[in-house]
Amino acid sequence: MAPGMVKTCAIFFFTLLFSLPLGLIFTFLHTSKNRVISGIMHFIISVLRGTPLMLQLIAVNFGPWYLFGIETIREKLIPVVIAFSINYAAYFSEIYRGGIESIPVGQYEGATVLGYSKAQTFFRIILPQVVKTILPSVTNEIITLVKDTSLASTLSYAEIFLLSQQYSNTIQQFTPLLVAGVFYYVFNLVVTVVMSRVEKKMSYYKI
Amino acid sequence: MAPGMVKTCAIFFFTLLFSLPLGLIFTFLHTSKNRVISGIMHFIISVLRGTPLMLQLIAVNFGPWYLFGIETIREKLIPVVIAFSINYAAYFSEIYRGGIESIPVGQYEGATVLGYSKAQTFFRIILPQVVKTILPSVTNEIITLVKDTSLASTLSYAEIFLLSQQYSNTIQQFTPLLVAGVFYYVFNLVVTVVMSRVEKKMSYYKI
Amino acid sequence: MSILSMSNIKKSFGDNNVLKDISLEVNKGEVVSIIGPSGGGKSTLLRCATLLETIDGGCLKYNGIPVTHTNESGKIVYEKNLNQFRKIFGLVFQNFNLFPHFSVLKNVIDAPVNVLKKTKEEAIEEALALLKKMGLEGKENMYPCDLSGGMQQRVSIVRALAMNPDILFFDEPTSALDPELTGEVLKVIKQLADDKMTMVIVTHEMAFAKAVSDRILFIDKGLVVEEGTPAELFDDTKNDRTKQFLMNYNNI
Amino acid sequence: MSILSMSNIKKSFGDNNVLKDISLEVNKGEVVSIIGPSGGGKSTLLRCATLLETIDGGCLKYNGIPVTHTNESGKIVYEKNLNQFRKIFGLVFQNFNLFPHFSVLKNVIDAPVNVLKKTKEEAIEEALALLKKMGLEGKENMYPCDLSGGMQQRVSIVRALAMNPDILFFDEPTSALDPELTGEVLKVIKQLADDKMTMVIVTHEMAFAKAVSDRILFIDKGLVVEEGTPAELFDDTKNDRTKQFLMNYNNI
Amino acid sequence: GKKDVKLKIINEELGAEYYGIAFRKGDEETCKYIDAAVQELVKNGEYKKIADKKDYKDIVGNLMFLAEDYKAKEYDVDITNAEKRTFTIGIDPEYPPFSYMGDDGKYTGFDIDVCQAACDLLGWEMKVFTVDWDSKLLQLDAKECDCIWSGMTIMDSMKEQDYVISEPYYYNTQVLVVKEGKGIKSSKDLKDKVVAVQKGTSGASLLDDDLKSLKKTFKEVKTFKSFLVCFTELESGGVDAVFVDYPVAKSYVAKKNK
Ligand SMILES: Nc1ncnc2c1ncn2[C@@H]1O[C@H](COP(=O)(O)OP(=O)(O)OP(=O)(O)O)[C@@H](O)[C@H]1O
Ligand SMILES: Nc1ncnc2c1ncn2[C@@H]1O[C@H](COP(=O)(O)OP(=O)(O)OP(=O)(O)O)[C@@H](O)[C@H]1O
Ligand SMILES: [Mg+2]
Ligand SMILES: [Mg+2]
Repeated sequence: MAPGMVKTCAIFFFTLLFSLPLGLIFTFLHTSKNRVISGIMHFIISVLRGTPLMLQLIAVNFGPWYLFGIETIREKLIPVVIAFSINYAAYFSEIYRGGIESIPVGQYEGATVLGYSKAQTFFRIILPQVVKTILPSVTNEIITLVKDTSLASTLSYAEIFLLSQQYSNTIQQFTPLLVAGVFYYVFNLVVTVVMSRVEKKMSYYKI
Repeated sequence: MAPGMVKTCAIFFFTLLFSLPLGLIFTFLHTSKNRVISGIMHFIISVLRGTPLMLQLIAVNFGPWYLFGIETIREKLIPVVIAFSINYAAYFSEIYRGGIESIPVGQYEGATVLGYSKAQTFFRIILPQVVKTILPSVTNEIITLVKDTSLASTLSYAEIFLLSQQYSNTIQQFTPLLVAGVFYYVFNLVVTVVMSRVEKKMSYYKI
Repeated sequence: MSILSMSNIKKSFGDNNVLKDISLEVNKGEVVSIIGPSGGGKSTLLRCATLLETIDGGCLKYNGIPVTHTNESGKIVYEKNLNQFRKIFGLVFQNFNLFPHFSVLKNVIDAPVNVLKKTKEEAIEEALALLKKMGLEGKENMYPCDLSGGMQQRVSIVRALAMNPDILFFDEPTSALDPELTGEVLKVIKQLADDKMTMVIVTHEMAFAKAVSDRILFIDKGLVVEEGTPAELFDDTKNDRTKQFLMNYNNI
Repeated sequence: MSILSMSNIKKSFGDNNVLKDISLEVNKGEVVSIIGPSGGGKSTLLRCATLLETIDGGCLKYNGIPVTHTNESGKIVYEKNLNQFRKIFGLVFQNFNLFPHFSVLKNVIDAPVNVLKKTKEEAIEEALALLKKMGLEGKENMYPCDLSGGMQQRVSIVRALAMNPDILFFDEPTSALDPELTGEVLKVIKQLADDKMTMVIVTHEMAFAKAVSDRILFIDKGLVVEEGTPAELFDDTKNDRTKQFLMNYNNI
Repeated sequence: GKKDVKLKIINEELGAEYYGIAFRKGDEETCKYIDAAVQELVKNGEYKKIADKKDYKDIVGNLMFLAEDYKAKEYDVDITNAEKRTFTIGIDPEYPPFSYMGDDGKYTGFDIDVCQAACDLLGWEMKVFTVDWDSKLLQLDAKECDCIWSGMTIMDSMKEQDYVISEPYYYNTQVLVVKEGKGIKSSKDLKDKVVAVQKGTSGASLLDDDLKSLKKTFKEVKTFKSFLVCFTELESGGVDAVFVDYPVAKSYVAKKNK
């Protein structure tokens, strides 16, 4: 089942890699002053958050074919990572938005009075504080992501859940699924430990 | 696909019905002064939160058979609701715990000095305030629950996702899945509206 | 007989000996103020008196009845039924600790009804009278969040009074208030003093302490540094630490 | 020529006319205090002066240069480049608004380096000198959360001073502080006054306002009710509203 | 474009096999009753009536040629005197014409019709239970249903594991479905190509077993949960061929190429 683990990890890392920055772009669009842009983004985010990821996986996989007759991609890691990244970006963008809104207006005012530009204010003063405040929520999402990787089995992407299910049907025993369960649990323990290290690293100051 | 919608709603309502109070029991056990009890509860909660619900569904369904040779139940609503309720109780219990911890110690002290008993303090003073503070988190979980009902398809429980998948085989088109997507989205809109009504109802006071 | 008697009270948090040896007697109708620098142990003393903290040494009595006794091995043991003592005193907190989900009236009557088992009618009648006296007429159905800090504090005083205590403790009742709102709360406490309510008040309002108290304790580093009537303490300060502290207040 | 000149300033929030018609000139080296009841518009006035709020009427000038002008249709138009004016003034907030993720030193030097484009060395040198002067020597590497309120407020004063402003605004710089910590901040402001720093101070500390100001404005309901030297205002109060307000402070 | 895609079946009679009904280990009794009841249906012509239903016949043609074998058998049970019970038939609802979801949303199909008729004879109450095809035998073990009767291929492994298997009632082969115009004429042309199978089907296990050497020539075998996904992958270019039961292939290709 080792190749399954590797493939699960691949979903995990690529999804984080793409969804974290994509989420920030979503946030910018969502909080844009242009009503049309922010309205569309609001709808997209609500659909992404309001429908099962399983469905979104199928939609990303077959959507291009149904809508435009574009051939589907054979390497299923690609549609899997696309669907996951878009879905998770929606969640992250809501976390970012909450984080940004939680920064007291005094921080903006303090920076404005000192003559900081808008970009300087955002990247020097606001964002570093946002990162700290949203860490616990981000950790929660990452843990959910670890578990959600099992949904990639829908597209026959041979991650650990699919492999262990097939294997347990072959040997007519539960053990492979149990192994998969332990794998997810340990993976999440690692995530928790790493993230609490990061949180500790950021705890040199309090807000 | 109407019977599928009814069955999805059944999972939804029964899960809420059982997991909300069960979560409170989990919280009590988890915050118990008895180290053994709280340790065990801590582990159980971390496993429930750390492994995919799909796996837990399979475990609840086949576990009794594998471990004790007990016949599995044919009415799949039962194992589905059991697995969902236990899983969601773990999430709710963490929300409750956070909510209880967020109540300022002054509220306990205020009640103690006035001579309230422990039970009176919890049920008259603390719990009503906890309910208010945790509402947004509970709403989030409920939205996740709506989407998670699709996982019941793992046990061939004919909820809307499975039915629409089966029906798309009959008509050899993916349209039923789209209908399912709209169903989930609308369901979640309803949840959001209802919960924001409830929140508004509780907003007669601020903490 | 004194209502409150604390003798040789000791209290540590870990290695931090917050109260080293403090004794305090309060007689019926007396108003005692406690002043002193931050971290000196004033709040801790009040919390020990109101059974929110357990003492490590000494003896605590209400109306002559011991709340604690020292067992053979020198440990402090509390009485079983502490609620009988909680009926004797009331405490007004620095940040009010009103119950935000209850209306003003419910805040005041909830304990009398549920703890003292008064009838609701009786409790309401008494509550309305007290609220009126404290200038809160017509606010019964408002919620704490809709009141100014000064009003909230007055409600919390009414809440304590509604339990009909023999003695009332205040822990910096005005320090969470806007300066202009401070006056209204102090006026209410003064009124209680005029009514001969027995009170122990921790405060940073020197002028107020001077005006209202029968006796003032200056506490620093867990000890009573100086004690006396307002005149003795303010105008004839003996201790250097006290002098320095009072100067800090006067030179602004 | 006056550093700050505000003439006939008007400002509303919706239907709420917070500033009705306020004029204020501040000359070099002058210390002006603004007192008045809560909600009177003191903070709003300061926020208009520091460009945190836009005015609805009147004219704002720094060093004689207009920041706003009124266009043909009677609307207020602000200059394009507002940052040139932001270099002229500094603002010390009620709750400090230090940047929590920066050390004390970084809080002070970040704007000089990134806004004024000073070299880091120069900025550090000046910062250390200022920190020393304000009694914050050795605290450079601490984070705001590890400092007492009084120290935080002094750091925020240093942060403002490091931008080398011609005029410094304070909005109730001590009202978020514990009473005993108030003194240290007031001492620092006094020291700045002695150094002939031009300052506008909104405060509730009457004794302090009296001691430090060249001129005091009493503002209520968006208007200057009374204005004068401390002696004129405190000892020879003319207006009834002012009298009533000052009484509230004196009778505690 | 999407519309131009035409599919074709390559029938090399790979893995000739029989359909049968699987019962729980040791449950010979039930098997006998069902076999005897089916025999009676064949004899009285009921079976043929069902087999001749247009919906079924159009897809698979002759459903009768193994049915005649039933007539010769002897069963020592009295079907007119069976004990009353409920009989739960386990089906895969995505397997037309044997078992599938009808346009009215009800489960239907040849197997279900025959089962209903048999139960009527026996005086049993029939219930339909949908299994996860991948873990159907587990579910049978765990008594979630009393049989798997859903176009199920009889495999040697089932007999080895002591599942009770009925008389075979249908002869079947696995076929390959490919896109027209891609130059694939036989299984040999699938060298280094990607082939899809449905999870838990006999096609999937054949590739791991008798057809191992053929599988080795493929680039990859992908398993999907449903046939629809397999075929959609084929049409949209995700895979080059689908390895599937003949009736399924026939029904899908017929609809598609219409
Ligand atoms: N629950 C606690 N755990 C540990 N230390 C405590 C606790 N409560 C108080 N202390 C410590 O006890 C000492 C005295 O605190 P206390 O609150 O009694 O002082 P205070 O005189 O009321 O000061 P202030 O004027 O700031 O309210 C302080 O050093 C404080 O840190
Ligand atoms: N951003 C805003 N939006 C709407 N109303 C505001 C805003 N800021 C202030 N106000 C209103 O303007 C009025 C004056 O407020 P301001 O804060 O200037 O008073 P102040 O004199 O500083 O009072 P305080 O002593 O309490 O600080 C108040 O009625 C307040 O509610
Ligand atoms: Mg205290
Ligand atoms: Mg203000």
